[in-house]
Amino acid sequence: MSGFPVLTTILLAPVAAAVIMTFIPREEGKLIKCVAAVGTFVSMALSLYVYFSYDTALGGLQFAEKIPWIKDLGVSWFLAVDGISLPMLLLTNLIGFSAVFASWNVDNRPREFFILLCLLITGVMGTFVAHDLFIFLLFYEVVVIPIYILVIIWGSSKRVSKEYAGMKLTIYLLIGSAFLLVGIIAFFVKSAGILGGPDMSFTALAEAGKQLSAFDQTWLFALMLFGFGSLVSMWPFHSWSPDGYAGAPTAVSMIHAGVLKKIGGYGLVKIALYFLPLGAKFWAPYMAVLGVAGVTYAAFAALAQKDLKYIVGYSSVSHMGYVMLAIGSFNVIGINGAVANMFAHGVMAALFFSTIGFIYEKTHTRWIPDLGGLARQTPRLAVAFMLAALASLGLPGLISFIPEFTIFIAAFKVYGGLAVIGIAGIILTALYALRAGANTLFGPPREDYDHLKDIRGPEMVPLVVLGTALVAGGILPSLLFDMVNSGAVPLMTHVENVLKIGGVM
Amino acid sequence: MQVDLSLIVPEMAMAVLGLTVLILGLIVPKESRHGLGWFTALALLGVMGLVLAGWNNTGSLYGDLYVVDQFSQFFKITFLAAAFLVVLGSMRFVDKHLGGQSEYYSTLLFATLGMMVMASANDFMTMYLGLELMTIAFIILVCFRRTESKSLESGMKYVLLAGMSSAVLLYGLSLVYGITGTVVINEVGQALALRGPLPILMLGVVMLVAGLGFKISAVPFHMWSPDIYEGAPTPVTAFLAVGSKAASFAILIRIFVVGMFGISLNWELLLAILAAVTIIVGNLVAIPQTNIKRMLAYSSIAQAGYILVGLVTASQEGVKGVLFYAFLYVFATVGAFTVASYFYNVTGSDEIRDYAGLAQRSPLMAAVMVVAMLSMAGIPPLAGFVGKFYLFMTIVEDYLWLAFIGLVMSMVSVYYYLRVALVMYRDEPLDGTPIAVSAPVTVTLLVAMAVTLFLGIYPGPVSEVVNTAAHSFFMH
Amino acid sequence: MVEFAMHNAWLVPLLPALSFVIIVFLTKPWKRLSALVCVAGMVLSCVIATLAAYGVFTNHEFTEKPLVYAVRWFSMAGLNIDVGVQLDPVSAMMMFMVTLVGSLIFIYATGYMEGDPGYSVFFSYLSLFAASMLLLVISSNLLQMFVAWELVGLCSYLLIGFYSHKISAREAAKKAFITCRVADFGLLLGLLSLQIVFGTLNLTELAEKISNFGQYTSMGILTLITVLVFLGPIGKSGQFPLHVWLPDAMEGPTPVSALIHAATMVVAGVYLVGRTMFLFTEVPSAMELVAVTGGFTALFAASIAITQREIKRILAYSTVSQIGYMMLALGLGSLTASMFHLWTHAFFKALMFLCAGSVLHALHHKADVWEMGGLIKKMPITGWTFVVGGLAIAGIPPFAGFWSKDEILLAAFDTGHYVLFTMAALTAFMTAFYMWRMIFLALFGDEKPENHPHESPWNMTLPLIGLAVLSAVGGLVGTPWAPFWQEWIFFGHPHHAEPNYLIMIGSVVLAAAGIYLAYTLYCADKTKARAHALKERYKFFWTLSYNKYYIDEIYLWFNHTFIDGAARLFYLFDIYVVDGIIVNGIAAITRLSGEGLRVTQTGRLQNYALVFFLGVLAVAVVLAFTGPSVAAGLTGGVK
Amino acid sequence: MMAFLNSISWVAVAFHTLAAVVVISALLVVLVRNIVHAVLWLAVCFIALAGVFLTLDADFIALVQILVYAGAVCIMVVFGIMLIRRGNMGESNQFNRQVFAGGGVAVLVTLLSGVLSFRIRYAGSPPDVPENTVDQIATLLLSKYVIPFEVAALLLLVALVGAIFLAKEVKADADS
Amino acid sequence: MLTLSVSLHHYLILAAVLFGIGLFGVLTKRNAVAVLICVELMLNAININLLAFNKYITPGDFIGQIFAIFVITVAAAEVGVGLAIIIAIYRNKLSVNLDEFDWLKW
Repeated sequence: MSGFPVLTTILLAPVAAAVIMTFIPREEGKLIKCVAAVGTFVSMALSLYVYFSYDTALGGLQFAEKIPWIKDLGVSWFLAVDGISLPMLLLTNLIGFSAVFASWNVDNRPREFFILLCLLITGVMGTFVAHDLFIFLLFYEVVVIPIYILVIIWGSSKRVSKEYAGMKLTIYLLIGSAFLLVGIIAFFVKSAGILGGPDMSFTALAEAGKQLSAFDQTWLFALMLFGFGSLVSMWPFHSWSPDGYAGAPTAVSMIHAGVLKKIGGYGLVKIALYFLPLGAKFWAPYMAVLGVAGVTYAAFAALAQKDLKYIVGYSSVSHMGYVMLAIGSFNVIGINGAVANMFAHGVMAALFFSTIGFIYEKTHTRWIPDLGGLARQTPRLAVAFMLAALASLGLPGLISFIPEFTIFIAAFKVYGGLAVIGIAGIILTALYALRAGANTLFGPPREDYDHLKDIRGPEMVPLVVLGTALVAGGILPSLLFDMVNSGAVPLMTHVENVLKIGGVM
Repeated sequence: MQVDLSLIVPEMAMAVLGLTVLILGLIVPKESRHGLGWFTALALLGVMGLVLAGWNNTGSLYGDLYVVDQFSQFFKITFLAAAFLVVLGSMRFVDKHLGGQSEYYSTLLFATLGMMVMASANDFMTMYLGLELMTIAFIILVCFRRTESKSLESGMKYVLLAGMSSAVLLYGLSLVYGITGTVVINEVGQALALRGPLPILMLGVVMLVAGLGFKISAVPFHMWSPDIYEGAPTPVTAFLAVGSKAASFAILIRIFVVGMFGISLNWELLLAILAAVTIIVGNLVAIPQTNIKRMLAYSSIAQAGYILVGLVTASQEGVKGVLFYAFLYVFATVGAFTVASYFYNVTGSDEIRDYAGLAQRSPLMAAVMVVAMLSMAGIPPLAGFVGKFYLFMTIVEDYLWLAFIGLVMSMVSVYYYLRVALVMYRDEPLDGTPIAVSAPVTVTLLVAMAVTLFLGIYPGPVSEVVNTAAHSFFMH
Repeated sequence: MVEFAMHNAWLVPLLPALSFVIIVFLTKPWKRLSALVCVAGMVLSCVIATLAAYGVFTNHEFTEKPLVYAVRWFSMAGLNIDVGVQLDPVSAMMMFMVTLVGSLIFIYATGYMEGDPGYSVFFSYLSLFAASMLLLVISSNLLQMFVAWELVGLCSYLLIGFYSHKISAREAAKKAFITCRVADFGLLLGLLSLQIVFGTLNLTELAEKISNFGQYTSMGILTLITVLVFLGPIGKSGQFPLHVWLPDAMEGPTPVSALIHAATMVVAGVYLVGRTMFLFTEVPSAMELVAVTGGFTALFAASIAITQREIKRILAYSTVSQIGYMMLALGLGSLTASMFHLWTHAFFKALMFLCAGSVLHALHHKADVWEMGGLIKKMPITGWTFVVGGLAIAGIPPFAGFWSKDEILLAAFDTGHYVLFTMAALTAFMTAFYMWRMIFLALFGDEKPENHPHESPWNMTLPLIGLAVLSAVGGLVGTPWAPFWQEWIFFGHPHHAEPNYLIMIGSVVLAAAGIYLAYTLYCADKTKARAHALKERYKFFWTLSYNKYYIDEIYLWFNHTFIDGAARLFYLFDIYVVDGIIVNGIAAITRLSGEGLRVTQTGRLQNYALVFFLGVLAVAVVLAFTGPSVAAGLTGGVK
Repeated sequence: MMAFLNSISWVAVAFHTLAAVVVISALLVVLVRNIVHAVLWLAVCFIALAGVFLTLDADFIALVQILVYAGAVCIMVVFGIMLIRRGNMGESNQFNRQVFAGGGVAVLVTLLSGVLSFRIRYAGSPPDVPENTVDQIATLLLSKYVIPFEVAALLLLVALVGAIFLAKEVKADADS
Repeated sequence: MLTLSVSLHHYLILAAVLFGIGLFGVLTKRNAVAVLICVELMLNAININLLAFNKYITPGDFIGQIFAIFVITVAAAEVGVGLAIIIAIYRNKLSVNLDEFDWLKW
């Protein structure tokens, strides 16, 4: 299959599905859903193929495709995957495919919904396979608008209206990205000077980054940190996240919490850290502090919530705190942990949101005091919920434990006491995850919900796909870590080399 | 003096065309005058073909008074494209609301001719006359709905304020002429490089900035534009926002980047501040607007601020950014205004709240509106993003703060753009009947959207053309 | 055969795991089949475990050099974690005990759970638990152990909350999990530190490295690490002050209480400390801590047990107390005694729980011992096996408990810990008293007319008999005169304590005294008047004991006040400060400044002209101050 | 020398007189309350300006000034005013509310440009202006400046067409 | 009479003053026609400038003069269009008072 542009195919499959959908009459809801499912399935199958045929021993960029694109900006259509981007790509596809099925019951303007969803998935995938900064940026922001429209039409208003939530999410992230963009443009201009010509490929930019002065690296990294940090909902730039998820329809919450947020973490590792090691070194302790603050703060805030989506919303802020802590610990174990934890959290959060979506769909409430005893009436839903909750609290045997453990190792080694505060978050996490689970699923069943139908048929797909990933990743962490490590080691080797040189200019 | 008139064939063609349309109006019976729109549109395409055919036929006339280089050719193509789209998109509107087709189309053609002259003019007089041809034509177009008092009010505001600003501009030109003893821009540049920034010259610069700032509606010289944009017939607004602004940028670039290059250190920061203020005010005031045209007017103020960013460094990259942005700005703006004008045709309203459910009544119109607006906001993968990238690339080293202001405000602008999207996509229409979009408008909308997307996704070819144009400008 | 079992001990946890998978995905709709799969898996794994244990016991070298089979679980630059099987006498014993007791309890459960709607689910949980527990037992790596440790916690959670429609069960399950989580936090920190300091979590490698820890770290750090590691066992094994979850855990079905909260899971803490003895023995202060914690918990829990009324609660506190014994033994450095008591305790405590279950089954879950009475007549098998258990736990020779308890008392005495010895002895007395108080109240005396007890079916009584036999003879493997046990399970080198007849007799006397006291108060005295009188006289102590020293209430108060309070505080801060003031504030400022600027657009063209010329003046001023030489020029500097 | 001085003083006298007329009549244009009077003063101002142009050796421009401004423009304005029938012309040229602000700004702009104009340096007194300016201007307009000239022509055409279009009565059926 | 000399500066200042008066009128007159004629005053001020520069800076060249002709042309055209608009608006609203034309605002 060498020479076949498999990554482009992965990207285009959902787009193709979207194009086909535009020609389907809007009444054909079932057909539209099937087309969306097929499109995302093709992507998922191909990305699984790529994942398992990637040579981890060899490492580096594989499946590369490069076509010159914009000459005067040095842009090329450069897609490639390495050990860091591949898990993210796979994650996107797992969640994207599941999201289609989690939205199986969308009957309000399904055509528009699934077209936007497919575009959204493509956008997210694009950021992970792009190996060119410009192409990355193209995809980076392209996702925001579909999300906005998805939220305002198919979202739900609770504590805040969906319009508010959607707007806040969009503007917040865009303003974050504005700072990022300034950083990236400034960096690009400097790099063009260093390289003697514009080149947007990651590899070239990393080479250029080597020669930037420590001062430049520091402020450029700060900009990127703010941009990517607000996407990854780094404390205190997180406040879009709970409201945003609460307002969004299930599929969007899944994709947003599951993968979109990860673009922030991915960008921090693959762009900010990779290009600007000295800057990263300077900011690492601050990242760690913010990470720990996020973990604790958001965990406490989650504890005070009664709306299921808010719990998961704050919980995802909290979990992303670990990612920040991991990146802040600035060593190869930390990077491994950060990437793996993003994958783990993605699967878990997506499953969580899909479950909550089903609960909401069936009971028309997400307010915990109004729920209870669902385990009796909808056992399969309960299993999904518990799986997600347990993964959230880092239960060993499920996917998130080992990444968290890895992060703890990395952070504890570097930061000691500070890390302990962060690690203590696992207690709080257990507290709110179990409270949510127990109060929703257990206790005396309510008569109003006796008629509820358990999830079945297509609704089972998210549980099966994501649940399998949760368990498989938990039992065989090497599936994930071999991959991640093959990407993290070269990255950190590069970083350490740069630190040794210490910035030439 | 050898005069190669082949250089100005497009301009001559435009003049002839304008007169032809005027005469045709007298011949053609009233019932079939709507055909004039088609005629004009096709003729514009023809002229565009002439410009393209003469792409490499460059040179200057009358001792540098009139320069035909790729820079001006590019601008001419931009104007012609804008005019083409506006004509195509406004035929129904003209027939229904304006009447006087031949006057309308010929005036529009003369306005375009004025812009073309501005793009090539290399001395103050030609420049001024081009500018005034365009302005007078626009004044007439703005109050073309002579029964509509809003249209007339805007026309009156425009004529008085434009006259006043022309006076200021002229005052500035006269001072520059007085100091340098020449009105040819190259020579002005040479003279100024020798003489440096005299105080009186700086007064001239102030007046030039004010006079041209008026045309591009840079804050604080922008006050006229929202009112005029709102009051004018919508297709005219589109052309005004696009053509007038782009043409004024053409002379702004010539005057400042060529003429005032020697004293660039004295005005760079001024332009940077102006750009920043323009971006901020335009975007902030757009937020509370409820009328779509007025909102677009404020947004186009902000857009002028962005284009101004490219001038700050007086560099080839900056000019390139301006050219690119001006080009893409045409399509986004014309797209948005065409939707607005067609919507007005159907519903008689310009209020944003009446756009409720447009996505269901006409997905194409809603999509074009969103794409156009997001392009203006600079959201990838739309053209505006690439344009902003080019622009801010030039200033990020020296004017980092401006990059911050520009990009942050562009994200703020998404707020009001998305409010329109919200109304169009979320709300249920009060009147659910689908809107059938007429063929010429469909073409306009599709072209606008396609170019906006294409420039965003694959800007390579256009950026190379723009590069050549900017290069030719600096070779000169 | 034995060879095969020894080299393939990984099958032991795998078989129940397979059962779990099969039940969940295939046989769930068929109750009997599910139960069969579960029991079969367990029995098979018991067979393998028995063979493997036999293999280990017949081969001395495994004490010094455990048999380890490990594979790489995951690895990255600087962090490699293995999973594997480590067979040595301790794990072999444990494996054997767990599978044996497990098999019996599983069989019991087939009867006990009859008619429950979640029958299949229950057995799937049981299988999962067995798998996790066995994984814990055979772990060759501390991280693997931690994984299993948490998984058994999960199963415990699921099984405690099995009657999920009951709010009490739901809360108890949650409490169990959270309490253990707090403790596991410490354990996790300990493991992290070990990994960071020593670069490995493999038990054998750690043992080697810690024996000369000076190369890696200081005594202070090591002490800290040890204490952190010990936090885990405190939680999991219900030691003071984290014992609170264990009595509540009795909300689960009785087989669960027997298996998880008596015989196996709760002793995982003891087992963990036993596995990491190499660490603890390096840190004397930590050893003291372990011993004191154990001794105190033993006495403390016993003091609560004497006033409780619910049958399973009494047993639960007894469990806490007995585990305290085991901890005490570990703290005294006697792995032998600790493991011995673990072994005997598993049988008699499982037995007693199952008996209690049988009673409850018969009485339709009426749990208060004061409302029972004379059951032994209607339920002879249950009754008499219960009595065997009672004798065993009280420490009456030759029943199992006597030997192991004696070993512990001996260890305390021999090492000179007289205070702890006294506490242990006192505990022994109290244990005998409250156990027999329960037995007398429930089994003897007059029958209550409202009760209609009946003997349980064979699949419940059979395991009772089996366990009774084990409780009776299980201790004979380690008598002072035939110290097989002491030869096999030890830390460092085998410890041959000389039989101390004084202690032996003393403990028997204490036990007998306890039983006698219970007899006089609760059996001989039909009216129970003296018991009531005693209670009235020591009302204060009785209340304290009956209310478990109010520790639950203190925790509850703490939780409500501080944790939930902080949660509320953080949330309000988030809404009103981060979101309200900052985010929405900035948004509002933006909007308002838009509104403000908008008003300047008055619609009067001459206002616009005015602004235009003000702009001209402003530009002039800006230009005057920004151009490099204009300011000078304006003041006349330039020509 | 004397003649030279005389000639200078003649120009100077003429200039100062005309300048005074220009300024005063311009002020009156702004200040008088009747718009018709204002237009008349405007005509005076334009004529005086033509005189000023003559002192600048621009005889052709002076002529154009009189023809176009004093003649055409002023009459056009008067016609315009007549078309806009008003009962009381006496109050037809009032100030609005921003008279002080406007005055301040106008004074500041005047001061700014006036003061800065003083700074301009130029080489001595001007040489004689060539005779027969009309010929030369005509030649230049039709050769070197033919493009602006043509553009100006088109501009006038557009203005004419537009003015007619705008000013003519709207037929009842032109708008729906 | 020796004090009565004349130089470029005199013309420039006359232009500035005339410009200022015109500006004052533009800013403060209520009648649209008055504003229009004040704009004409401003344009005339520029013509003084142009012709003065023509005489003193580029004598023998006709740049300033030609420029002035163009300015006059444009100004005339502007007046024509402006008056047409004023007439049209008067027809609609029966007023030429600028203060009354503020439907378009905010």
